[in-house]
Amino acid sequence: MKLVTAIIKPHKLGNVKEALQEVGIAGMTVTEVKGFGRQRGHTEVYRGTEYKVDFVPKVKIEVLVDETELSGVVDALVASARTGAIGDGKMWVTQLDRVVRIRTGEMDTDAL
Amino acid sequence: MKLVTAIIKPHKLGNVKEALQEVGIAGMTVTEVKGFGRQRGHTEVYRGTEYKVDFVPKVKIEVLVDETELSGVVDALVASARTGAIGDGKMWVTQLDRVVRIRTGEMDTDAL
Amino acid sequence: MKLVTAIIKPHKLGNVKEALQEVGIAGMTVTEVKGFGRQRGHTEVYRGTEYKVDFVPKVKIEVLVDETELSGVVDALVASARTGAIGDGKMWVTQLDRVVRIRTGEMDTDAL
Amino acid sequence: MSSADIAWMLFASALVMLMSPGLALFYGGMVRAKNVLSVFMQVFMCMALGSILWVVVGYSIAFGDSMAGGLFGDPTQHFLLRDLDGIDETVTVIFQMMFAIITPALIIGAFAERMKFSAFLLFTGAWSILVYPVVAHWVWGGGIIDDWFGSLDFAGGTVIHVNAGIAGLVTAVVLGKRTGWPKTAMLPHNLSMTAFGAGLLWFGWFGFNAGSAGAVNMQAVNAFLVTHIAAATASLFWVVAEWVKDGHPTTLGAASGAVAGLVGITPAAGYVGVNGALVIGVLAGVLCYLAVGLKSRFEYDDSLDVVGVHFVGGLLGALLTGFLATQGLSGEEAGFALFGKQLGGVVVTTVYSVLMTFVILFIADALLKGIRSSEEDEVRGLDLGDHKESGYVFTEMGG
Amino acid sequence: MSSADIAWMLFASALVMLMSPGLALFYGGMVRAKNVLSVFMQVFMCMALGSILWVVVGYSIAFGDSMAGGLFGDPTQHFLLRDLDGIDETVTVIFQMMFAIITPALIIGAFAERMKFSAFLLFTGAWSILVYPVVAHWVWGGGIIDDWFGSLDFAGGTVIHVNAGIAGLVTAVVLGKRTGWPKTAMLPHNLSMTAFGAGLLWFGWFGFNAGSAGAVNMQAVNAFLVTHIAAATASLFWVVAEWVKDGHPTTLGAASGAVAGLVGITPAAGYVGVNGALVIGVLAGVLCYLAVGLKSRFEYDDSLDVVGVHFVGGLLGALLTGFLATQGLSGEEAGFALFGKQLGGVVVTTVYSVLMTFVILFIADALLKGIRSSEEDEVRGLDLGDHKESGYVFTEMGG
Amino acid sequence: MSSADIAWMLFASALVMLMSPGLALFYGGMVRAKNVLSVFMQVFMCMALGSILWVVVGYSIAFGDSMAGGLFGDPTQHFLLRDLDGIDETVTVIFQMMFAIITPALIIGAFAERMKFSAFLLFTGAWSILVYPVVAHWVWGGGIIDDWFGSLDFAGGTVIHVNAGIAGLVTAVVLGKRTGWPKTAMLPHNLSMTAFGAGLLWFGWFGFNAGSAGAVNMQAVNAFLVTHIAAATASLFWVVAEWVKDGHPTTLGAASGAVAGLVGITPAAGYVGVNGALVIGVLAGVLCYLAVGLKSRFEYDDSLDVVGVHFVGGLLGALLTGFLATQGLSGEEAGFALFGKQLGGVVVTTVYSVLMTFVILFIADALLKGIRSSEEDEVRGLDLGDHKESGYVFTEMGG
Ligand SMILES: Nc1ncnc2c1ncn2[C@@H]1O[C@H](COP(=O)(O)OP(=O)(O)O)[C@@H](O)[C@H]1O
Ligand SMILES: Nc1ncnc2c1ncn2[C@@H]1O[C@H](COP(=O)(O)OP(=O)(O)O)[C@@H](O)[C@H]1O
Ligand SMILES: Nc1ncnc2c1ncn2[C@@H]1O[C@H](COP(=O)(O)OP(=O)(O)O)[C@@H](O)[C@H]1O
Repeated sequence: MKLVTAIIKPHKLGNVKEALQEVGIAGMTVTEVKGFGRQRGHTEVYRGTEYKVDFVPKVKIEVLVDETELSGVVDALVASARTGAIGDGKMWVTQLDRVVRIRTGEMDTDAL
Repeated sequence: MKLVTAIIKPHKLGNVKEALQEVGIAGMTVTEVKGFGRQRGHTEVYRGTEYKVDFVPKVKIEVLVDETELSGVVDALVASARTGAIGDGKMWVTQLDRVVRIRTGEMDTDAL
Repeated sequence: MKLVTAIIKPHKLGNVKEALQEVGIAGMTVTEVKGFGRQRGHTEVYRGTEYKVDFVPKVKIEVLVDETELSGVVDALVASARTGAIGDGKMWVTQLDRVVRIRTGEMDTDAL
Repeated sequence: MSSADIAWMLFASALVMLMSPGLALFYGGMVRAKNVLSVFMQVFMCMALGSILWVVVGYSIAFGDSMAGGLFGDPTQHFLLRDLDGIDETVTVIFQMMFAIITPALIIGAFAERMKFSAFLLFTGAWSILVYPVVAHWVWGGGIIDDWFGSLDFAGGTVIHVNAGIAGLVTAVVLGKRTGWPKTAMLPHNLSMTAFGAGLLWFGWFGFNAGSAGAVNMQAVNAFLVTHIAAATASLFWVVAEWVKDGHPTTLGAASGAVAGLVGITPAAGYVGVNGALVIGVLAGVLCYLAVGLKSRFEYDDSLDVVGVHFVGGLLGALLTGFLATQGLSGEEAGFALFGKQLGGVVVTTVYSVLMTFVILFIADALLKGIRSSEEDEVRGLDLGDHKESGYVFTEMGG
Repeated sequence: MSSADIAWMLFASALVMLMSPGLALFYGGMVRAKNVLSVFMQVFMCMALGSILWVVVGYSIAFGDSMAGGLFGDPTQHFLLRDLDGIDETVTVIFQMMFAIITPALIIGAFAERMKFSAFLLFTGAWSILVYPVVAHWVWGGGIIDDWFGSLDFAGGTVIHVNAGIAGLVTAVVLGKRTGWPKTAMLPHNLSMTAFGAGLLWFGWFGFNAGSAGAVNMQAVNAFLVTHIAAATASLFWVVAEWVKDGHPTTLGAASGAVAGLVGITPAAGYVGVNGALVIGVLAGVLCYLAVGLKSRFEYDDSLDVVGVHFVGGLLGALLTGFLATQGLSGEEAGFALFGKQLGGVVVTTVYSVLMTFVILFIADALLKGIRSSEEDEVRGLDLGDHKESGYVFTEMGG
Repeated sequence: MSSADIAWMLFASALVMLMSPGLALFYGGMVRAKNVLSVFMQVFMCMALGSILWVVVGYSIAFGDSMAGGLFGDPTQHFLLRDLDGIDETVTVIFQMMFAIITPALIIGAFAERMKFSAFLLFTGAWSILVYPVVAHWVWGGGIIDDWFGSLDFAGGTVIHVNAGIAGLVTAVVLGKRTGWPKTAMLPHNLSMTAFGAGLLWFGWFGFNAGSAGAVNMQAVNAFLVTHIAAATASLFWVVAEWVKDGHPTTLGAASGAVAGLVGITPAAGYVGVNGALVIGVLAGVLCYLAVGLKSRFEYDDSLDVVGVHFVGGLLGALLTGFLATQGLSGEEAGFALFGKQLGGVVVTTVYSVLMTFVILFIADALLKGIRSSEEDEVRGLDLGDHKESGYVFTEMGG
């Protein structure tokens, strides 16, 4: 079992959701986060002083997948989240020991 | 060292917290998230048009545990978060390389 | 590739960001979370009844790093997040299978 | 009425109308975020339904010719406001309509976060016909309280606050506690909303109390002054009391204290002077603060403290008027005799309000197969449960 | 004017001024969080720029001596408010200025969330000179609508709501749909803000309608009463209508319904009685609710329903005045003849407003190389895009 | 006073009272979320404590018979408002009480986010006795400023804005900068709250300025008109100035500009006409905008720009009155002679306010072992630190 995590631009969420559904993903979990990276926030002048806003709003997506689905999911995700502009975000994959569906107690592949 | 992550229904948080305390867990970290899965959100009619609200509020729990505590924690968590209705959520376990308590620099089991 | 995750006190975020930049980290992702641990929240008296507020605001930081950078990052992070008072938080390290930069499709070390 | 009087009364009426949105803020900020809209919706429905019922029969019941020995005014006399006596009576209809709206709205705080919307509508509709205008008739329309006791109630300490406050207690008890209360903290979700609401209530209360003089005169000016003083004093003393007892002064205390002072001065505003206002302010601040603590002791879940603030504050004001009224302003001599009259009015109102509130809830329960929200709706909040809306949408991931 | 009249008119003027901040809340709560400040900013600029333009030429165009056969008032006659006729005319200038502010502000709802701020300023400035005061002149200043038809428009059903409502439709169509609409839900981000805004509009509308009597008299008192009744009734009936049709009663419905009722009664407030107000209230509540549904049918993206509420509500009120006006209050006999006069006023206003709004947008588009925000600004929100500000900063990680 | 005058003054008093909640919104929206309640609490305490002190001695000090050669009014003369001269003086007590509340409340903006609540209470209490009513006596009660210079100060440009503004500077300097300022951005957490607050201040200011005529007359009408024009103009010009200088027009600018214009017109409202109002509006908008930038240059942390808006705006208005007053309205000839009188009033007020504010802070510091919040309280916010409350609870995980 793998966990695919991605940090994306907020307005790409709809796109990514559709793309993942197309490759057969039935669920995902989404968190609002702030990102710091090459893409910097806007500068603001507040009351005469300039400030740099370092943190940019991003969305984090977590998707549990079976090994067999992994490469399809990764490709769909990267393709659907890309704008080509700086700040598109990162994606990473983690190996999991176990996955459980809380409602039924089903494990691993059955839990998805 | 293991990290147990669970996505649960928000109103189950109190329950889960108590259950984990009973099996001896001294800490946890909680995040508000939105879940997308078999359980769908309500439909809204807004100004005459129907919308499906796909994302449902969920709570994510992260608990660092020692290998020896793992199965007790998993069982307690799954039992206390279950309602039996669709949307109860997922739980997964990740292997960690290292855990540090920031205040003291203590490592791994001592860090919990 | 490693993922360094830390739960810290919110007002230490500025410090930590600077410390990480100094050791050459170009990005990070930050989430608001609530922590439950040895440090307890304040008690409130609301309308004549006492309540314990268990969850304390914390900030979660996630940093993707190359193996070679790992120890520098861990040290910088722990040092910059420390106040010495209870509730300073935890830090943990996870092994990753893969990292992708969404904008370019670059992988692993190149993706950072 | 002179032109100046009419201008003044329209101004006062507008201010009293604004108290309803003010109350929505005051109460809305105190509930949990998932129920904020249910509170706004209920207050709006008091404005909408309450006004219509007032026009149809409420005004007639309250101010029509007494029937059945002073039990109520002739309900058909001014049906749809026919046969009003010129501009003066039209102004009275308007001013009093705003009172008829806000009184049932006050009760909302007691049953907040757990009553079905349909049950709320039925309850409020019935209460707006069977309770409020009846008691108003008794005190102000020449009905039995006026007849038997001649109680003084300048702007509605008894008619409005005792009446609504005790009805709140009944609804809280009948509906039962919110799931989790009192173990779980059910903290206000937006206290600046609540504090601003209190400020707006304070503003509107000038219309409420000073407008109750019915004209621009010394009584109106006095009422304006003492209203302000009582609010200020009670706000300060509530804060001081909680600082001493709980260890910290709170914004919620300052806001609640102001409202408690306003409630306390309501029956007395035309009759007491500066000193009386200070006494009422100090006592309303301290005693209402203490009264609010009783709900955890006696385990009735009066969600937003309608009993502690409105019933206790109204009672206090009504009874203290017996001792603090100055003859120059009220034409009555303060003392045990006047106190007795005041007590009479309060007791009759309390008994009737308790009884009728029970009866209405009982019937609503039967008609609607339950008046309490399902546990599911309570857990996810009445905003989604009853109205399919969310109070706050800060991100674009949806509800 | 007597002293009481002046006091009353200043009071009414202050209330109408407050409607603009009220509108900012009403609209601001309905947009997405990322655009809330753009709405507040636009309303503030209507207050700022609109007032200055009124002082410079607007008042003269509306109320100066008719020129060109009643097409407009002499624009230089009261340049910078010179040559006013004493205290009475000064009071009129003040009261009418508040109307001149709020009318263009109403249009904001139609093009919300996608117009460039510079384009907004240019549009609003031009519209405040070329459209509003001209139509005001036609109806109230002795211009062509008054001349040709003698239409009744007590407080601006035609001059304000039909006029702004149809201009809203034009702006919505010209600008095009918001990116994603109607597939993506663009839900209100803060409905208690919207509901409170509606409460404040209701409060201010007492000044708007009852102040339009120009004095403290029976017409003012009547206008106050029927304004309240129509608002209450329309609020209730909108909620009932949506409950029946969509399955749940909403806070947004209660708030929108109240505003629809207020719009509907505006042209009629001095002319109809209680029964007329109830009729207008029921129809405004139900029909405006249905009208709002048309935008998804016809696919024009009127973001906050200016057309459904203001155009339809204003139209309804203006036309119904033809049948519901009572002779005692209006001096006119209700019926088809009066209905014809009303229709005339509405048609002329609609045609002119559509035309001029198109022309102004066209010119603005040419001058500014586009009037629509860039897609980037639309996605991240106009608050950051145009104003480099964020509506809400709840954490200290910054924007 | 005629009935109409009394109705008008009560109306004006209610409006001025509402400015305090309006100020709580205006300031509350500008602080960080963790301090929003501390601001509301402080404003409420100005209303509570300030009113009581006014009743006890404040009114006497301000308007009692001059003692010590015009240094203050006899403090015991109207102790607890005894011996008032009928309805007229009672009305004056009420109206002036609202001024006595808001003046110390204005200072809050300068020391926001870092003063201990106990220190705030002590400071505000002392300032409400030793500074405000004394200066009010000097200007309006026949005291030394009136005596020496005969300065014109229609509604309190000097007594209120210069006085509070410069006191703000002293508190900001004495308390020191907020931890992290100016390196860290301390952005407003809720700008629609601030903008709505500005709208409410604008509304209330009609009572403030037009009520200062003390009757319904041409001066009141004029004050109403020029108040509105100055607010509108300053709002627009602040926005234009920042657009030119910083590259973007902001909501905070529009709101601050309106307030700056209102401050600027305050001393002049009864004395200048439309043209004067436009001049004051333009200058207040541009100069206050520039003045606000000075704090980063000179590194005093005036959290919410009390100095830039109130001191500078008040100064500007007071001095410009010297040149812009029209003889018809003020009975004085504009020019350097009048300017001199104005300058005298401003200088004396500034010197006294600076001195006394220092002294009070010094004593408070000694009595309370420090007036500044602990760093821990500052970091987690004064809401939790002083009041054990949180402004916003959107989820049910608790504080
Ligand atoms: N080293 C990192 N660790 C964790 N998250 C990162 C890291 N670098 C970037 N991110 C996340 O990815 C987002 C985009 O990164 P950025 O460097 O701005 O653009 P890009 O990935 O297109 O080069 C950041 O806002 C942040 O959330
Ligand atoms: N594949 C997945 N990856 C990540 N999170 C998931 C996945 N599937 C479900 N979830 C999370 O679990 C929650 C519950 O899932 P759902 O399918 O609705 O119910 P159940 O687990 O009871 O079948 C979702 O709301 C989502 O947060
Ligand atoms: N077992 C755990 N699993 C996950 N997070 C934890 C765990 N224990 C503590 N934390 C997180 O670390 C924070 C600090 O922990 P706490 O026990 O209060 O202090 P300390 O780490 O200084 O002993 C907590 O608020 C929580 O967010």
